[in-house]
Amino acid sequence: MENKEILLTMRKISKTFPGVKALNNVDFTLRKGEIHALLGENGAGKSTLIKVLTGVESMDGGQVTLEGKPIHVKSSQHAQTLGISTVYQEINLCGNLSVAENIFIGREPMAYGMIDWKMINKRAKELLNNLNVDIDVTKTLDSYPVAIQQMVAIARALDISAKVLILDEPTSSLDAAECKELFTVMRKLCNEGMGIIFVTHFLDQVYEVSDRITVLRNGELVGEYEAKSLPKVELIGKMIGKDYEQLQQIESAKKAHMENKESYLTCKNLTTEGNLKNLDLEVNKGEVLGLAGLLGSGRTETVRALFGADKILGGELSVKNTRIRNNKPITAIRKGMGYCSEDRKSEGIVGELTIRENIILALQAKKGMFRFIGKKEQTKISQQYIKLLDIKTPGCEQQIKNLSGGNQQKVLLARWLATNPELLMLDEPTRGIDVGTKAEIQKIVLELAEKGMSIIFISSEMDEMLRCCERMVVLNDKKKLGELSGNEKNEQVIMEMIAGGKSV
Amino acid sequence: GQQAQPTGPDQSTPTQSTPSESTQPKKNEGKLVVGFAQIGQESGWRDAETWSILNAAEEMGVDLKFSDGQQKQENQIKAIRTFIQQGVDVIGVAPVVETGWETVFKEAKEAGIPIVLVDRRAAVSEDLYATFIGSDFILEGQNACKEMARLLNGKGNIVELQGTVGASAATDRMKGFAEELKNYPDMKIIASQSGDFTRAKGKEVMEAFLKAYPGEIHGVYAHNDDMALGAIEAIKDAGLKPGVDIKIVSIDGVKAIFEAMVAGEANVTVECNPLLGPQFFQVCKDLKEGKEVPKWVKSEEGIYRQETAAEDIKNRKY
Amino acid sequence: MKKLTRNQIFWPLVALIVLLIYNAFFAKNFFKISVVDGHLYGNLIDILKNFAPLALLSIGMTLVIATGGVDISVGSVVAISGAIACSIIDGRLGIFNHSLVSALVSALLSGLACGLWNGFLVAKVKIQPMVATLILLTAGRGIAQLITKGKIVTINSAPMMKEYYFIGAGYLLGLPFALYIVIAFLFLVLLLVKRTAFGLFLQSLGINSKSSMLSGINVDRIKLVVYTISGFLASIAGILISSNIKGADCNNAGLFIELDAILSVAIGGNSLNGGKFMVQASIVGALFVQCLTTTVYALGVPPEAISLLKAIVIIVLCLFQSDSFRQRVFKGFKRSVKGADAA
Amino acid sequence: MKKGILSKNFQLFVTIVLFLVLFLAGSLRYRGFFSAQVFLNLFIDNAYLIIIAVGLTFVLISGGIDISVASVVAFVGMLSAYLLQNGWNPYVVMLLMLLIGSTGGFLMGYIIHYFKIQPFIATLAGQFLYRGACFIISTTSIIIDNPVYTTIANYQIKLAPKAYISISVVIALLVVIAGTIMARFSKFGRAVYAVGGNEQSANLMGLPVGRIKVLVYVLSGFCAALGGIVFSFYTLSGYGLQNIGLEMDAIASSVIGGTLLTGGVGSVVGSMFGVLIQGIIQTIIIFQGNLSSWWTKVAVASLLCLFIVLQRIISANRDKFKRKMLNNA
Ligand SMILES: Nc1ncnc2c1ncn2[C@@H]1O[C@H](COP(=O)(O)OP(=O)(O)OP(=O)(O)O)[C@@H](O)[C@H]1O
Ligand SMILES: Nc1ncnc2c1ncn2[C@@H]1O[C@H](COP(=O)(O)OP(=O)(O)OP(=O)(O)O)[C@@H](O)[C@H]1O
Ligand SMILES: [Mg+2]
Ligand SMILES: [Mg+2]
Repeated sequence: MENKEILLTMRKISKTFPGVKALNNVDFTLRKGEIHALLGENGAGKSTLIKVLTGVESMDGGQVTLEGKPIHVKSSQHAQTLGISTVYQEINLCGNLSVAENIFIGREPMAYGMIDWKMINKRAKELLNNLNVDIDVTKTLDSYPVAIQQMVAIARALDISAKVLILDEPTSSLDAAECKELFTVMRKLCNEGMGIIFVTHFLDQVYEVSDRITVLRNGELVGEYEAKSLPKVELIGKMIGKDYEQLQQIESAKKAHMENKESYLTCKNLTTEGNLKNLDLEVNKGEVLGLAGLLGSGRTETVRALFGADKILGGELSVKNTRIRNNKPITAIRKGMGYCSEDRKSEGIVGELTIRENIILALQAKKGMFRFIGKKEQTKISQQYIKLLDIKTPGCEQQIKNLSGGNQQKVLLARWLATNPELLMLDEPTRGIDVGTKAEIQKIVLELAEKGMSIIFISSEMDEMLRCCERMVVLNDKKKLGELSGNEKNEQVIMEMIAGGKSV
Repeated sequence: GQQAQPTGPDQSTPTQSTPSESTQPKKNEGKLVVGFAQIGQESGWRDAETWSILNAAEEMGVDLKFSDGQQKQENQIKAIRTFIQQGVDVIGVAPVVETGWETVFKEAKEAGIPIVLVDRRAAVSEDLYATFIGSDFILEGQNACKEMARLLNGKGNIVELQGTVGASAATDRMKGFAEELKNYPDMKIIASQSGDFTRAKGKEVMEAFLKAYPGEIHGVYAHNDDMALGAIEAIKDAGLKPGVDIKIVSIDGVKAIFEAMVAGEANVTVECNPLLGPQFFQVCKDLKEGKEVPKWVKSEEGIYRQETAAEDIKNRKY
Repeated sequence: MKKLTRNQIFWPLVALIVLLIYNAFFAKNFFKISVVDGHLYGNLIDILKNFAPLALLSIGMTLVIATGGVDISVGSVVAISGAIACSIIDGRLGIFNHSLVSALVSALLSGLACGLWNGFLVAKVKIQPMVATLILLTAGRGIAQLITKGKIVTINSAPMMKEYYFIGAGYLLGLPFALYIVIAFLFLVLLLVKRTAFGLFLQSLGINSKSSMLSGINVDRIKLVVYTISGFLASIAGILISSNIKGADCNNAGLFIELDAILSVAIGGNSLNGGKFMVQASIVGALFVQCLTTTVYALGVPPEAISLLKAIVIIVLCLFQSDSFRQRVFKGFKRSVKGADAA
Repeated sequence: MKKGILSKNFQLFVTIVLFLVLFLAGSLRYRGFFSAQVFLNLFIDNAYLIIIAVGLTFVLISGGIDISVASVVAFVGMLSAYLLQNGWNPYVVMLLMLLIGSTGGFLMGYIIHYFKIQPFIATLAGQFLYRGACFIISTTSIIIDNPVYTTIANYQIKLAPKAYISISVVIALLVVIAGTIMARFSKFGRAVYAVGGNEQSANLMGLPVGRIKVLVYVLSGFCAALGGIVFSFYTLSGYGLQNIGLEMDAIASSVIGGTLLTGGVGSVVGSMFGVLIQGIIQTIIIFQGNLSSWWTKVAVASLLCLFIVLQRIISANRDKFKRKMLNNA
């Protein structure tokens, strides 16, 4: 493995944003035919390194060579012509175009001087089929959920015949099966001699596919390692800079409560705009309820309906035994609910507003326009959550769009925690969050439940679900298959349940 | 020399092309059908003209198809095309601009419908329209200048409030005044600015003039009464007496300026008669009956002064 | 220093000051202020008086634009409100004859109604703002003419004329009364924006309306309110304009003033795509626009060259406000200085 | 497959149906309305507007706006009239006009993209600039009597004994066809949609965003100039006050035809129908024949409002509508 040819080097790369030293003399080396994991905590500088490499951000200092020749990448377009193909962390596609077009735009096959649509649609379908995604590629991209969009972005990057492929957290909203497909393709491309940079917070995946690991911390290089020779615990240590024990604590925290079963929310026979069919659901006070299911099974739609973001077409919904009609987000919030959406870019952050404003937004809406929270109070609240969730930022007056992906996610969590809800619905709350913080968040979730808050938890990571949830509702094809609680819930059972449900 | 157009050879076809429409009105011989393409409703003067036409149509029992062009030539052209489709007997137009009527007038001619120009001229060859009814903007400007000279005894500084830049009324009224001004070597225009024919702008511009030329202005020449009315307010705000300290001459003759003259705040208005309705329909009738009509039917105009304003205002209809 | 130049209001103020300095040199008597009839009198005072309607409109326009919309109907609302007020003062409407109070109240109500209508189309029917307000832009002038039967209403001889004239052209403590109205509304709107969460919600929904809705902001209602405010302020502008000329000119009152209002907002450094905004900066923008107009008159620029001049001023001004332009130019400048040094 | 086409172009479908409804309503109400020539006059009288709207549609799809087009038309008319009067070759004049329009568009696009000047403001400046330039040439209108121009202007292409179109209509239709092909089947066209959908993403996907944004304004300037030439066929003159407010007509047409002003959505054919709808509203009002100035305004606005609201309601209930269609089928 050592004698693999060097494909790309980055030497002494530095980048400073106002108030933040995002990269400080970072070195990085990529070889031909390897999968190289780039790891680090949220805000460590991974995405910045990638953006510098692909010319999205200019670097303050350093050198890049590709196949031995020094290069100065001016724009992402330039990067593409140099043979660097990238999937950025936030999905960067055009929602108004069709799926097929998103894959091929800029490199459309032509026939008789005109775009060959038949060809595009056919090939797009094939490409997605390779990743085991079977959808109508002529529909617009924004009619699909984040996970599909992510697959489309990957399909696009894979099809660009490149020397270097960069994947910045491509798996953050994919589930196990899809990851598997992706990894197969990645390995195949490696064997053809491509070099792949792979960013993720799922350490299991790191060990599953990558040959080498580079770890960043606080914008500085920690080191480059052979994946085989670096045990997981040690890796985590290198990433967070201290020893790692939180995971154990969670297990113990969870055992504590189980008994009191006062119902907080019930819905019967719910049918929604989002195609949910006849759903019965009960959420008790102080419990963590998990929604399990595959992509498109209707988990997101369930919580959206409870929160009033989707119209309810039939059935009834009651909170604390009072029926709710004409549910709207603000009604739900006033009733004590909170909903942290899975799509943080388009349904979460308000980019140009500051962290402070983003955090207090829902709380302010809950209080109403005229009970204005003074600026001092706002700062206090946001400081508190920046500390609690360890949000990495020079200050709370920073625009949220300048934060790293994981830190944005934390701000959104803070937004809902600040409203102090009775029922908190978390749709993929740990998406793009590093291991350390993930454990921290899980802990917070359990502590809140302890204090009597009900929580609906959705995550593509079965592990996390099993660790946090007392009870699980399994969904498939927009229908409820059943419920599991206590010891009966484990991954095996759930998968079987879904498989069984499908055949029925 | 525009006879040899491609449409020339098949001149007869378009005439035949609307047989049902154009013969139908002719069946009920008695009723005259007239299409009138008005410019719009940009001023009190125009309103009076519209009113006069609508009124006269009713009195004379004419079937009038009226279209308001909203100040746009395109709209007027569309209206004329539509009138042709509807097969009216005569089409009247108050052209918003002089040029650009060649094509559509030709179409009307081919359809055998005579065109009557009202109050503004169009730059087309004489065979394309039957007659022009109206006045002469240049003459108005000249008259205004003569009046100003009378008021200032041929000596003094004048500021000019122009109409909308590019509007033919503004251009010609400016031209007429300037031409006549040559005869009075001691009078000169010290400042000239567009007030867009509106009171608000007239006032704003006059305010600025009063500050730029304190005590130097002896007369105001406004291209329409509305701007003069605005200027009067500005002069009052400056602590001066309009009509006395600064003489005011304007054009149009709307009622409000008569009121100002009665109050002694304005001096002269040169009238441009908008009440063309009766004259217009008389011409239309004559045309339908195949009578000869002169190429220019002049409208009656007058000059009204402060001294007689109190009497004149009683007869004002608009 | 850097902090200062980053402040949104910095560049508009610089532009205004540059224009005034220019006038100090080239426009005769521009800064001369005297006392006439017990009030201050001079070009600067005129600017403060004449900018009032535009300032009010630009306040409303700023809020509307912050939500990512635009209101191009304000000019027509100006015409409607002026038509109603003057018709009542003149006593030709048949109701509330000659009553100043009912004239003002009816005019303001008409503005509210127009604003509500726009807001309804945008927020409830979900028509795109520019087209939704285009409907009232077209219809509004028609409605105004309908009220006055197409005539220009002149209230020179109406009983309450003096009082009505005072609103738009009178003086209080030596300064134009209209200026006080602008200050009052600026204060009120700032209060609303800074002392309630309205400003926050407005920006939030202008930047990302989906997120805002999911955070519990009643997006539709805020849009409705914003268009209503804009309509209301337009009706006040209508009163000021008609009062200043003692009459209602439905065809010309506020014609194309929406462009000036949008221009003021942009000169104030606000993004026309919505989001962050600063009402004070728009006011400075409006002041600049009016100052430019008065300058043009004072300098005696030939009328046919005014558009050209305006275009050039706008381009130069916007270029200097643009960060990337300054960077490029100054970089080039620095480079050339360096080159000169080397040589 | 057919269903797919219907659902993708649903808004366009609704627009066309509503257009036909308007035409039918006019035909039932007014004598002489239902004739081929009335229909063809819609094209003859609006050819220039169709051309302008096509160019503008690209700008709007890219997420920008161009409010200078009306002034370009006036300026082109003015300058060509002036040059023709001075004995210039008409074809040279036409080429020059197209060049000027495109260059103006290029300059506006350049400062919009590279100096981050807001499109509305940059093109507002352009509007003032062109308009001002008209009056520098002349404050009065100038007649065009060049034989080439008059020949083109008066030439009638007979479709049937009772129906003809002008050369301008042919030009307009060619522009619509070219525009449609460009929007649907060219890399540039698709990139415009991408930029309008999400500029940042388009950039990250490696599209030359800057070039596209500039080109869009060049295209709009070109179309406006071409529209200006066609308009000078229409009026055979140049006049500085011509077409004030035309940009709003063009924008409204485009929006009626389904363009989103926020960018990313729209079609050239839709914009053409948008123009025709405004044209037919105008025709109905002229046929009505007794509307005063103010009722004209109110009527135009009401018809427009009615139309847009209907279109909105039908499109918003599109799912219900589709379900019904499916049930019926
Ligand atoms: N445009 C910007 N302006 C200011 N600061 C920025 C900007 N972009 C990134 N940063 C800062 O740079 C640091 C590194 O961010 P980066 O996005 O590279 O982190 P990351 O390692 O990708 O984290 P994550 O795992 O959360 O995606 C963060 O502290 C972030 O706040
Ligand atoms: N694999 C898929 N193939 C086709 N359509 C899908 C697929 N996955 C999701 N969708 C579409 O996405 C829409 C939203 O699904 P939803 O977000 O409710 O799923 P979910 O259970 O929350 O899953 P996840 O959040 O993991 O995507 C569904 O209406 C469905 O049409
Ligand atoms: Mg990142
Ligand atoms: Mg989901």
